[in-house]
Amino acid sequence: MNLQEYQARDIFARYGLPVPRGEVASTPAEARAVAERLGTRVVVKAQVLVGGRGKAGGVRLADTPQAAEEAARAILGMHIKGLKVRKVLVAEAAEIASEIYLGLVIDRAARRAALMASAEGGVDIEEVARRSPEKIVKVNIHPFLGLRDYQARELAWGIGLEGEIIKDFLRVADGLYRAFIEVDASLAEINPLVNTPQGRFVAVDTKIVLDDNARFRRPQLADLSGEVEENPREAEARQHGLSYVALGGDIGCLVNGAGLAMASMDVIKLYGGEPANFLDVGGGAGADKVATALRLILSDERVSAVLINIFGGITRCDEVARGILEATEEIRPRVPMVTRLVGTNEEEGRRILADADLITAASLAEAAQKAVQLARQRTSSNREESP
Amino acid sequence: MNLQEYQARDIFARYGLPVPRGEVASTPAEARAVAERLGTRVVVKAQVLVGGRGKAGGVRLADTPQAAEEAARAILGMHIKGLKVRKVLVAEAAEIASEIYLGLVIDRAARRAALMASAEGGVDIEEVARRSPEKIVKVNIHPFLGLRDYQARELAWGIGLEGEIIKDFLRVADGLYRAFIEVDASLAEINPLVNTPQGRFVAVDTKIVLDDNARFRRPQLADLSGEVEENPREAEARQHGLSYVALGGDIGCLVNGAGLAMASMDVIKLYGGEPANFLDVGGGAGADKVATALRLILSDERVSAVLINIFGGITRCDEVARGILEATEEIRPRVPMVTRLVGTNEEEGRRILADADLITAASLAEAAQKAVQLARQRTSSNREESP
Amino acid sequence: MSILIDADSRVLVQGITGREGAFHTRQMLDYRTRVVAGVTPGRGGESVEGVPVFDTVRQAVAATGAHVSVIYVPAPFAPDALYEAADAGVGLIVCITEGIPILDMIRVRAYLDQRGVRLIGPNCPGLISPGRSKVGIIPGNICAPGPVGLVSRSGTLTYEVVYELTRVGIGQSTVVGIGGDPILGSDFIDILKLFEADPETRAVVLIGEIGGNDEERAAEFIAAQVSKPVVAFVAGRSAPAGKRMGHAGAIISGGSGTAAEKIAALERAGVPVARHPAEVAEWVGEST
Amino acid sequence: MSILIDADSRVLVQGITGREGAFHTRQMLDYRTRVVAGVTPGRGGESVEGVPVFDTVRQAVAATGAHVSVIYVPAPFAPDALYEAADAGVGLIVCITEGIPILDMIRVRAYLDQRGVRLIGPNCPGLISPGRSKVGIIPGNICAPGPVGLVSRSGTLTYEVVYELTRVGIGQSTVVGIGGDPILGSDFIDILKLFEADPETRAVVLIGEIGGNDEERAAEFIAAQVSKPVVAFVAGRSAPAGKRMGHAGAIISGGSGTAAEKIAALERAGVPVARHPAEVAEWVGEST
Repeated sequence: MNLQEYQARDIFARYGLPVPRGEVASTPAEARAVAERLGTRVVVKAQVLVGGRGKAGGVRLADTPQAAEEAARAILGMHIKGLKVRKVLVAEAAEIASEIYLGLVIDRAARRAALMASAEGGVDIEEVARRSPEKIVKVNIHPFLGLRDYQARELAWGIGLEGEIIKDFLRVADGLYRAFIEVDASLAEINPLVNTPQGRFVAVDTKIVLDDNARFRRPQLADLSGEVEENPREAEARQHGLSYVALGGDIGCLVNGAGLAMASMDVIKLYGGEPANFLDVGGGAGADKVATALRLILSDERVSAVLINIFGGITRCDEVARGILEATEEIRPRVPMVTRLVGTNEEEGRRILADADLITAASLAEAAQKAVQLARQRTSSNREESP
Repeated sequence: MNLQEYQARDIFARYGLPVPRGEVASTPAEARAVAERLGTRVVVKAQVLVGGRGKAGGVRLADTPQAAEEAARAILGMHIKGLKVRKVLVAEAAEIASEIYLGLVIDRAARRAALMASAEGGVDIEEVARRSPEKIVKVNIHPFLGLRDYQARELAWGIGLEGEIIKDFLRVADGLYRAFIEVDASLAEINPLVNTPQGRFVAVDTKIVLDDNARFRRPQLADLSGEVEENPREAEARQHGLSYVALGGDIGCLVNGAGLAMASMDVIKLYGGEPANFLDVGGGAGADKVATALRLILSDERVSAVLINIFGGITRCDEVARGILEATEEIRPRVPMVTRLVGTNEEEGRRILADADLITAASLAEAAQKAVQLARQRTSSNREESP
Repeated sequence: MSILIDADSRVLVQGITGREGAFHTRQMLDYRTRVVAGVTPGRGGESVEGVPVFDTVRQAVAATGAHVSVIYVPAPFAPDALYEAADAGVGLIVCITEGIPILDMIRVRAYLDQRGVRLIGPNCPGLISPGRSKVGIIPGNICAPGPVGLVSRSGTLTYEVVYELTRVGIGQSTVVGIGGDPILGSDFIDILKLFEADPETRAVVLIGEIGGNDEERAAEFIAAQVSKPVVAFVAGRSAPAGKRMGHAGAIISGGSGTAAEKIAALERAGVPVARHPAEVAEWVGEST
Repeated sequence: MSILIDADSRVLVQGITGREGAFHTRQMLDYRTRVVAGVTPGRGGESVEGVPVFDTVRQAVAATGAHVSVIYVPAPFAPDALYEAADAGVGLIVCITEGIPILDMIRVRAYLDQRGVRLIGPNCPGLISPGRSKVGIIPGNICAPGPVGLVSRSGTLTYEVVYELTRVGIGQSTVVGIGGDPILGSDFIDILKLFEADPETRAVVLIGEIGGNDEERAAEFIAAQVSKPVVAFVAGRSAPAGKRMGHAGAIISGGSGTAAEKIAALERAGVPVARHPAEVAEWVGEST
C-alpha cells in the first residue's frame, strides 16, 4: 500500500529523520492556520499518490499565510492524473544547496533490501537508473546484520559527500532503515534529501510503500488504511478478499489465479478486445465469493461482455457455477457472458449452468474470441440504437 | 558481574517473567513492613553471592509480619561462606507442585547461547549435569534467529510438560531470552521455576551474570555496580584497571598478562609456595600502574614475599622498573621482593633497579624458587620473633 | 527420472491438521505420494488420513525419515515452520503458504541458504512428478508422465498449460511452481539447471509473468547454459504499471518488470514465447 | 612453509591511525611484514608510517590486494570492523582487540563462518611466522625460524615459552595466539589441523589455560588425528573456581574448566604436559 507523503513524513519523524516542520490541511483556512503556526515561508503540496505533482501545479511556494491559503485553494479539488486532491501538506520551505536521493528498496535478484543513493536528487530516480545507472550507488543489506555504518559510509563517499555531513548522512540512513524494517515497508525513500546552505539535511519529499502481507503484525499502522485513494470497485473487492484491478476496456474478466487472470486479459487483447479489469477470485473460492465477484464486474457500466475462465484445482467448478447462477438470477445481466470451466467437477458445473443463458467455450482461446466478438456486436448495436 | 537475586528478579520482572511479589529490606523493621504490604506468607532470603544459602539458614519462611521481622533479624548480619548478609529479599511464598530448572548459558564449544531445562529444579544444576546429564535438555540458539517457539517447545516436551502449561513455558522462555540479550548476560537462570498446584509458573529464584565487556552499552545497568560483594582489594584493583584476584597464600605476584600470571602462581605452587594473589597489570602498563599494583600487593598483610615477573612486549621493562622504584621508595616494604624482567628494554630496567634492594632472577623457575625460599625464611623468623 | 521428487520421496506435512493441510494430504496420498508424517504443535500422537502427527519436525524426521516437507501453515507462523524444518535437517521444503511478509522471506532465505536447504515457494502450488509423487496442490489428474519439464511462477496458469500439454499427448517429467512472491526460495535458473541435468527431460516450458527480472536472468542463463529446447509464456502483456496483479511479485514498478522486456529477453535468447497457453503445447510438440 | 601467513602476505591494518595501530604497524614493518594498507573512516588519503590509509576496507582491498586484516579498533567498534573486513573479501582476519561483548562475538562468528572467513582472536596477540611475517603484537626479537608450531590462548605466557624455545635453539614455524575470550574465531583444533598439514612443522606446542573445554576437545583431536609430537602447558593449576583470571574466558565455572581436567585429558591423549614454561622447551627438544 502506498502511503501519502504526509503519512510517510509522520512515520519518518518518529525515527528522527529531519523532515521539515509541517501539517496536513483539508481546507484553505486550515492551510493558512498551519502557515501561521509555522511562521516561515512554506510550501503547499497536493497529497495524491501519483508522480508529477509539480508539473501539474500541485506544489506551490507561499511567503505568507495569505499566500498559503490561496495556494491551498488552487490546489485542493484539482485533479492530477485523474486523482482529486483532497488534502495538502503545508510545510516549512527548505533552502537548497544540493539535493540527493536516498531510498530503500527490495532487491529481488539479490534477495535483500538495498539502500540506494544518488547525487542526483529531486528527479525521477528510475529515469536516472535508465539514463545513467553509474550515478546510483547501492549496497545490499544482510537481513541479520542490518544496515552497518560502513555500508552507509560507502554510499556517502560514492555520491561525493565529504567531511562532517557524513555523520549526519549515517544518522539519516540509519533512521530510514529502522523505519523501513519496523513498518515492514517494501519501499522507503527521501527524494530529495536536501542539503541546505547551512550544511543540514532536510527530508523534503518522502515516500513509503507498505508490504500488505505484513499488515497483520503492524496494528499501529491500521489507522492508515482508508487514506489511500483507489478505485471504489478496487476498495470493495479488497473488502471481499478479491484481487481486482480496474482497467480501461469493456470485457469483464472473472478468473481463478493471478497468472491465469493475466493470461486471460492477454488473450482478450490478442484477439482485439480490451479487458475491463483484472480479477482473481483466489484459490478454492466458494459460490458466494464468485457471486460477489460477478456482481462487482457487472456493476461496471463500461462492461459489454464478461469472460469467466475457471481452471478447477482446489476451486471446484460446481461451486463456481452455483455462484454464477446466484448472481445472474439476482442481477439479470444486460451483457453476454462466456464461461469456460475446466478441472475439478467440471461436468457438474456445466450441468448447473446448462439452463442459464450463458455461452460456453472449451478453451481459453475460444472463450476470449467469443467474448471479444460479443462485446463488439453489443457495442455496435448500442451505437445503432442511440444515434 | 554476578547480580544479587533481587537485582535479577527486578530485571526479569521487566520482561514479564512471573517473579513473586516482594521487596528487598536492609533491616528487620523494613522486612516486617514488606511482609505487611504483601499480606501473605513470605520467604525471607539472604542476599549473598554464594550458593548454599538454604543450608546455612539464610532462607526462612514466615507466616506473619512478626515472623518475617524475626527471620530478617536472624539472617541480617550472619556470614555465609565468609560473606556478610546486608540485605534480605522478602517475597511472597509460592506453593509448589513441581520445580523445574530453566537457564540460558554461553555454550563455548557451540559458540552459541544455549537454553537448558531440566525437570529437576531447585537443585544444583551442575550436580545434575554431572550425575545424570540425560536429565538436562538443551537447544542452541542461532544469534540471528533468536529463540524460536519450536525450540522452546522441544525443551518443554523434553522435560515432560504437557497441555496448556506449555504456552506459559514458551512465554517464560521468551522473556528469559529477551532479558538475557538485552542486558548482555552471560548467564540468566530461574532455579527453581515452580509450577504451583494452580498450574501457574513462579520464578522463585533468579540469577543473572552480566558480561562485563558489554557494560559500555548498557547504561541502564550502571546503578547495579557497587552492589556486588567483593574483596576490597579486588574492588580497588578494578578501579585502577588492574585484574586482581585475592588468594589464600603469602607470596604476592605482579605479572603482565593473565596467562603468565597464572603460570607464575602455578610455578610458585610447584616449588611449595602459596600465591597470595593473581595480578595482571595488563599490556603496556606504565610506571604509575605498576606502582599502584605493587602498593596493592604490599597492603596485604599476609604477604611475606613478592614475585615480580615481567615479560616485556608492549610492556617496557624500564617503565616497570620505574614503577617498582616509585612504590618501594614510598612504602619501604618490609618483605623481600624477587624481580625477573625479560624483553623490551630489559637492560635499562635492570640498571634502574640495580641500586634498589631487590633480588633478581633470570628465569621464572628461579624467581619462583627464590620467592618461596624467602617467604619461608620470613615466616619462620617471624615465628621465632613472636613465640 | 524426474527432478526434486520421485516415488521414493518421504514427505512430511507441516500444518497437517489444518483444513488445507488435511485436504491436500488426502490428495497427495491418493496420488500415491509417500506422506509419512505430519506436524502440528500440541497434536502429537493423533493421525490425519492415517498419517501420524508429531509435535515437532525433529520428532517427525527422527521417527519417519522424512526428507521433504510441505508447509500449509498460515503466513504469520510460516517463517517459524520454515526455520524448524531447516533445523531438523529436511533437505527440500515446499512452502504453499501465501502472504508471508517480504522481510520475513529475506531472513528465511538467508538462513536456508546458509544451511544448504532447498526451498520451493512460498505462495506456490508445489510440484509434481507425474505418476510418481506430488508435493503441494497441483491437480494430479491433468498431468501425464513424459519428457517435458515445466517451471512456472503461476498456479492455475500452470494447470492450464499442463492441461493443454497432456491433451495433445505430451507428458511431463516434473512440473514446478516456484511461486508468485518477490522473494523466492528457488528461481527459474535453479530449476532450469536441474532440468538441464535430468536425462529424462527433453524440453522445458517456462511460464513467467510481470514483475522483477527473473525471466531476463533466466533468458541469459538459457542462452549460455541450456542445451534443451525451451518454450515460454509470459503473462501480463496487458497489465498496467504500478498495480499489483494478484501475486505479491506481479507488479510493474518504475517501468521495469514489463512483459514486453521479458519476452524480448527470452526471444533474444532463442526462446519462442507463445501468445496464448495452448500455443505453448503446439510449439513444444513441434520442438520435441 | 608456515601456516596462515608468509612473506607474501599482504596485510591491512584496521584502526591504523590509533595509538596501538600506528605503533604496531611500525613494528610489523620493521619485521618486514608487507603492510600494504590501513583503514580509518574519514582519514582516507593520509598515510601512517608510509602506509596509505583508506576510508573503507573495500577501497583498501581494491587498491592494494590486501587479503589479511589485523584489527586494532576499540571494542565497541570492533564488530563492525570484522563485518566490514568479511564483506570486503578479506580471507584471514586477526583481531587484537580485547573486551568485545560475548553476544557480539557470537554474531560475528556466525557471520564469518557463513562467509568462509578465518578469524584469529579476538583478545589475542596475533601470529608470527618467524623470519617471514608477523601480524599482531608478538615481539619478533624473541622468535627464530624453525620446526615447532605453537598455538596458545595466552599472550605473554606465549612469549615466555617462545623465549625459552629460542634460547635453547629451537625455532618456530608459526606462533599463533588464538586469544583468551570465551568465543574465539579459531580454536586449538583449527590450528592443529594446519600444523599437522604443514610439512615444515615437526612438533607442536599447545598452551592452554583454565576455562571452557577447548583443551579437552583438542586432546581428543590429537589422539585421533595428529601424528606429530605435541607438548602442552596449561596455566591455572592454582586458580580458584568462580573467579575470572584476567582473560574473559579464563574462569572455572560450575566446577568445569579446571586445569586438572585439561591436563588429564591431554595426558590421556599422550601429550606430555610441562609443569613450568621452561620445561616445555626441554621436552620439545627431546621430542624433535
